[in-house]
Amino acid sequence: MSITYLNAIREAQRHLLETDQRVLIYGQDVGLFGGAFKATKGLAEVFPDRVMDAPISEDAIVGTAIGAAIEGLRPIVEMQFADFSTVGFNQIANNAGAFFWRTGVPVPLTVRLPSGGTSGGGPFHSQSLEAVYAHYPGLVVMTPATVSDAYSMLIEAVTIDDPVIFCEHKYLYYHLKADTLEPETLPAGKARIARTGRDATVVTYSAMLHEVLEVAKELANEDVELEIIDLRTVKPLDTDTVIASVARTGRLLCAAEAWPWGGVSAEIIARIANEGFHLLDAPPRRVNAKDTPIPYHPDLWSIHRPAARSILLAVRELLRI
Amino acid sequence: MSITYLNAIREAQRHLLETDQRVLIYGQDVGLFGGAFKATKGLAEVFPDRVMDAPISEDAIVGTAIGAAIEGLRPIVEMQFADFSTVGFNQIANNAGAFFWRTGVPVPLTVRLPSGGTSGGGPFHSQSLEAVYAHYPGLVVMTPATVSDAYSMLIEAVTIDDPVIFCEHKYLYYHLKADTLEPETLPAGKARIARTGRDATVVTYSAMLHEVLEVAKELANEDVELEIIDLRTVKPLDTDTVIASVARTGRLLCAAEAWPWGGVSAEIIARIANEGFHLLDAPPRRVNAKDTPIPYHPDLWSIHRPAARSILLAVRELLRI
Amino acid sequence: MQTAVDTWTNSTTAPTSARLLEIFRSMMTARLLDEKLAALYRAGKIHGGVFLGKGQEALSAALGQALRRTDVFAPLIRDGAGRLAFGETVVEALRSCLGSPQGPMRSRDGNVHRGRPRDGYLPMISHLGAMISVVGGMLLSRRLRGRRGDIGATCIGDGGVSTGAFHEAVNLAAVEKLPLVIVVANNHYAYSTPIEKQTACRSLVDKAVGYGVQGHTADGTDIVDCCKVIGEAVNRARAGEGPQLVVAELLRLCGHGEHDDANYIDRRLKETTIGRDCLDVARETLQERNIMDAEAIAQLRAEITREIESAVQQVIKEGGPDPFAHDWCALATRRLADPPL
Amino acid sequence: MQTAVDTWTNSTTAPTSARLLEIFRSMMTARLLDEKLAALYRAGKIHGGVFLGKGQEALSAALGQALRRTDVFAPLIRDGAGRLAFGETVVEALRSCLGSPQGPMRSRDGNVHRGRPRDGYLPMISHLGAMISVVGGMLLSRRLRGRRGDIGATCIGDGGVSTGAFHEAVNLAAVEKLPLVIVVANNHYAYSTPIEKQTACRSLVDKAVGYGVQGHTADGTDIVDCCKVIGEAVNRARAGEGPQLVVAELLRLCGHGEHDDANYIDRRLKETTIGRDCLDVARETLQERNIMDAEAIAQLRAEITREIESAVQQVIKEGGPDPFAHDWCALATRRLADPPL
Ligand SMILES: Cc1ncc(C[n+]2csc(CCOP(=O)(O)OP(=O)(O)O)c2C)c(N)n1
Ligand SMILES: Cc1ncc(C[n+]2csc(CCOP(=O)(O)OP(=O)(O)O)c2C)c(N)n1
Ligand SMILES: [Mg+2]
Ligand SMILES: [Mg+2]
Repeated sequence: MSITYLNAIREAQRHLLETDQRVLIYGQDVGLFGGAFKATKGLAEVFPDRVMDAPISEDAIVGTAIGAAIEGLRPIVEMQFADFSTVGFNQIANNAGAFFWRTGVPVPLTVRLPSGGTSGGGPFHSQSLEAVYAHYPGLVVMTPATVSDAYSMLIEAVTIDDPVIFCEHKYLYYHLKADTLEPETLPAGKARIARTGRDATVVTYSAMLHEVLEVAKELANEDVELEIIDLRTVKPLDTDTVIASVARTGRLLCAAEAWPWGGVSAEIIARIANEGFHLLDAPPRRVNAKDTPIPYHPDLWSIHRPAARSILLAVRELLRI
Repeated sequence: MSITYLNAIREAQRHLLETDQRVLIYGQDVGLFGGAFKATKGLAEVFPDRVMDAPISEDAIVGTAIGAAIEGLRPIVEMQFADFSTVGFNQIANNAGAFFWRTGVPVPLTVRLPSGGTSGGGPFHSQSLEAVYAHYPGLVVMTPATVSDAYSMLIEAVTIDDPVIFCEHKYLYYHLKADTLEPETLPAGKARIARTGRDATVVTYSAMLHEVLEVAKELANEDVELEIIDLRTVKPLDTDTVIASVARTGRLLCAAEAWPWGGVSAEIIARIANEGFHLLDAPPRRVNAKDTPIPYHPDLWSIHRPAARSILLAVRELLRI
Repeated sequence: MQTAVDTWTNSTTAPTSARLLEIFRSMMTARLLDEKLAALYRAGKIHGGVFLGKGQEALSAALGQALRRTDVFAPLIRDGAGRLAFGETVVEALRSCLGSPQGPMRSRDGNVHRGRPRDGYLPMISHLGAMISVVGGMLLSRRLRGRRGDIGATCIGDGGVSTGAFHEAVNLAAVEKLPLVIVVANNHYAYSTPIEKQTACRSLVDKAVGYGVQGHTADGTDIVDCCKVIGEAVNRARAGEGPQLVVAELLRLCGHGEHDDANYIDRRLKETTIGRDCLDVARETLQERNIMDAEAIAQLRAEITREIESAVQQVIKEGGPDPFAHDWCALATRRLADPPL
Repeated sequence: MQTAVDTWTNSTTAPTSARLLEIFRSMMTARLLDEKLAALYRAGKIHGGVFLGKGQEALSAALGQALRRTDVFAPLIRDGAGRLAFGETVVEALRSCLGSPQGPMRSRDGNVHRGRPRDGYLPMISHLGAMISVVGGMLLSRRLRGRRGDIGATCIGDGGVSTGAFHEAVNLAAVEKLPLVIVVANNHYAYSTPIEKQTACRSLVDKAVGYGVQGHTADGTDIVDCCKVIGEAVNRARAGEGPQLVVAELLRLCGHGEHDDANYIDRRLKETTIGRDCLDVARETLQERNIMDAEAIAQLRAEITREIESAVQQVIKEGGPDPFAHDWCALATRRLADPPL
């Protein structure tokens, strides 16, 4: 058996619908059509009342899900693309994000954001918005990088009593496969050491994990061993795991697909520079997308985003090799 | 004569309307009423066609201004509160921000965001959103801290061919006064050394500058001299000025009113940790608001935001004094 | 009415004396409480602002009174009267406005941003229109869980109707045929902006047909008309006829907030029927109908004044929050809170 | 039509043969270009997606043709025909879709997100409804600068009407009485979502009265009706009568994108008038009216096919961008660009 990242997301939702009557899926075309990416395919047939098509109204979709969550349901909103969540931004950031703190009533809402770049996606079907949501208080932001995490973390997201922004990567949907769905035992908020190494720590998440793993493989040939941390959740950030790793390696690189200004990389570096300053043997670095909209042409796109090649360069500079 | 920060913003707009036929002010209640904060008071009387009341439609207000800017006007949009710009977020971030890059046609649009906390403002009338806008490519983000900057930078914002997010601080509106309106000679993108010192560099902007100045005064009594940098623009960030200062002081603290995750403080520290690592004699630190919505009660609010008192503590820790 | 919308309804069900009395009491309490809040604001005891409902009490109270305690209610800025009619106590209102830690918002939020979601009473966020879809979601949830018979009600102004949030939420409610009553208080101004700068339609109720919902209009200054029209809308929603859009004409007889003298309001408008003070109209109505005489009204007024005064004393005595003991965690799941930076 | 909206208009101005011919040419070109784009996509030459306008060419081309080159046009996903009628060349369309650096979007954006703002031809962002207010702003700007006589036109689908952006922009245009024509292509589906899940109104044109704008409906499959109704709306907008909302009924005769087989579309709908292929209807009309005979049509088709083939050859030969020489600066003001991190 081979299961894709996308299958994992669908199976997680199936499992949730089966085991928890409070789970509701709401979004454009998620019903019989199964969603733009087929992440809900086959679910409306089995759970016709709890897999609902929505109008093109992101603000009201999120508002509706907030209302349902307040009343005790566990709604999962599918945005058709992460990029369109900007239209529902106010409801997510200001209504969902502040509700528990203001009222003491939890809003167990999960917003699935099909995120990140794919070839030909262009400026408005490629965005990675984890930093925008992480900046606002009251939200948990997840960025699964593996098939197992896509499955386990989505299930966990729905059980969490707070609004969770679930950034699933579109590039991984079909490209990433696993043989089995191993239930993940690490809880939300804990990073995973995806590879151990002694020479430098590379902190990453989502699709970039796989680029970094490639770099590590290549450098292993030169007897350079990277330690790779997959953050899994970007808010909260598991600073402890990163610091412990930097304590071993003395060097830190952050690689993320999002824009640089105020992104996950900046936040990680700010924390490690503060809490782990004396552990660092070299200036901490980051590799991010370029600070422009995401280009349409595949050749521009593959330069705009970080990839094994540009990450390798940065690691070499970090290690002066 | 004594001129407030708010007066300066009004006078800048008057000057712009007088000297540039292309300037248009658009926003809720900005016409004869003069705006919720009176930042446009008296302008509609003189320029009835170019100071226009808008419906409660932030998305369409920004979209309209984008259209006007494409056609060669120089619109200034007043949001009634920065917090409400979340409803116009998509137009600002995705339409205005990407337009020049996509088409080569500039969008000389200024969005004025009455920002920051005031006593009793509460969760939705107190936000500082500079980081959210700075994360997106294609936008310039200004955060004036002085009366002169409020004046000069707003004039400069309107002459810039790109969308400028102008974060003006509501607390400074009435509290900050100057004797004269000295035209500022520093261009956008350049930080100002607001105070020279040898012991530590404190990087800040907007209302926090005045808290930091207070701390510096207090510490001067103990023969501790802080160097204070007022960023003025947070995108672009004037890393050079900060690095040059850290080269002198060896220590860095960032103080900002916004939430911590991915904020200006994180971005500054990430840059200095990278580019000025060997200049640092101690771990760089930051002081930000707490990571919760902004509280309504004045006593909670004054603890939630950074202030002279909490900044002083952080400086002492930074200097181990 | 000017439109030919065939969903137009005008019930003639006469409201009972008991209902009118309840509504009147909430109106009077709201008016006196507003005056007290304004005084507290001017005395510097309330920071930020106070937003008053003067002139809109009949409409607001009629709505609050028409709801059952199991319904959902999301009031807006000028709904002090409706909040009271829906069950809020004067003490609770004051606790929120004064930022008491014993209020439902526990000093964290205040003034009009107050509620108790567990009791179906939603605290607005400031962004106009944002609560409508939240009410819709609560109703959808109840339907899914098989809980029938409850309705939801929410309020908006003539300005709030221009928000995208309003549009999306009303449309969604119509598609799902939710039992939602949307009451538009058309006070002809949004802050200083007159309705001509807000919409080009002849009447806001003309929007009903475009959403496929039923539309109603009411004279917002007349307690009886408000009571009838809202009663009718509430009944229809409860009967499963889908969303009901009620548009009431009135004026705000005060500033946008206590800081605003509202001198932008057209004098001529004030002299029309919609410029009447609904509290005066209600008083006359109650007297005409022999529900209450002048003396009883004066007594009621005195009684409410005492209630408010003692509530103010109590809430001020309760004191403010202890910021150093405050729990600064924005998440229900504490273990997922980022450590303080 | 079912509504009693008194802004209802139905002109009987007969379109001239010349206009029909121009429209027909754009329709045919769009159809053939779409087929070519679909083939290029399937061959892996176009990444991301292609979004086709099959079945919507009459409506779209009628709009593009009715505009002057000085007007503003903001087409949407299915407006290949309107783009051509407004003056876009086949080469330019292909350059955008193939991501050529010589196209107006210079490889940075592509497929339906193309335009030349300086020529009044706006490139959509993906977020539905977002361009309407931008067109409004351009019109406002022209009015302020005393440039009269231009109008703006923009397109949206039955799904896009549910966006807050649509609502705010149409309302604002109505308030400012802008010369804006909004054409709603009601193809009864938004991606897979049928219109009953999108709106509860009986006809989308019923929204006109709620905005205080004039409403029109058209048979989107009939070149003559599209031409007449849109001509009328354009004339009224140009005459200063404010925004015009045109709702055309039709079906999309293809998938949402080339990847989609559209098997969700109700078969029975396909068998009604709106399921007709507007290109067939146009062909018949032209023949009936003796504007073109079958042979001339076949010739035209061959000619267009050759044009497209040679354009494809040219654009493919022009090649893609050089990513290493690319200018990665998102600002017009270069000195304000943050240094690369
Ligand atoms: C989205 C949004 N934009 C702006 C504001 C600022 N604001 C608060 S009340 C108000 C006027 C509201 O007018 P209306 O809806 O007519 O209600 P009224 O005050 O007349 O009761 C405005 C503009 C807001 N709260 N939300
Ligand atoms: C705000 C927003 N939400 C979601 C989408 C994704 N999306 C693209 S096209 C489409 C369906 C559009 O339907 P309709 O408006 O009826 O136009 P049609 O495709 O039928 O021509 C959707 C949901 C989007 N582009 N913008
Ligand atoms: Mg109003
Ligand atoms: Mg459609």
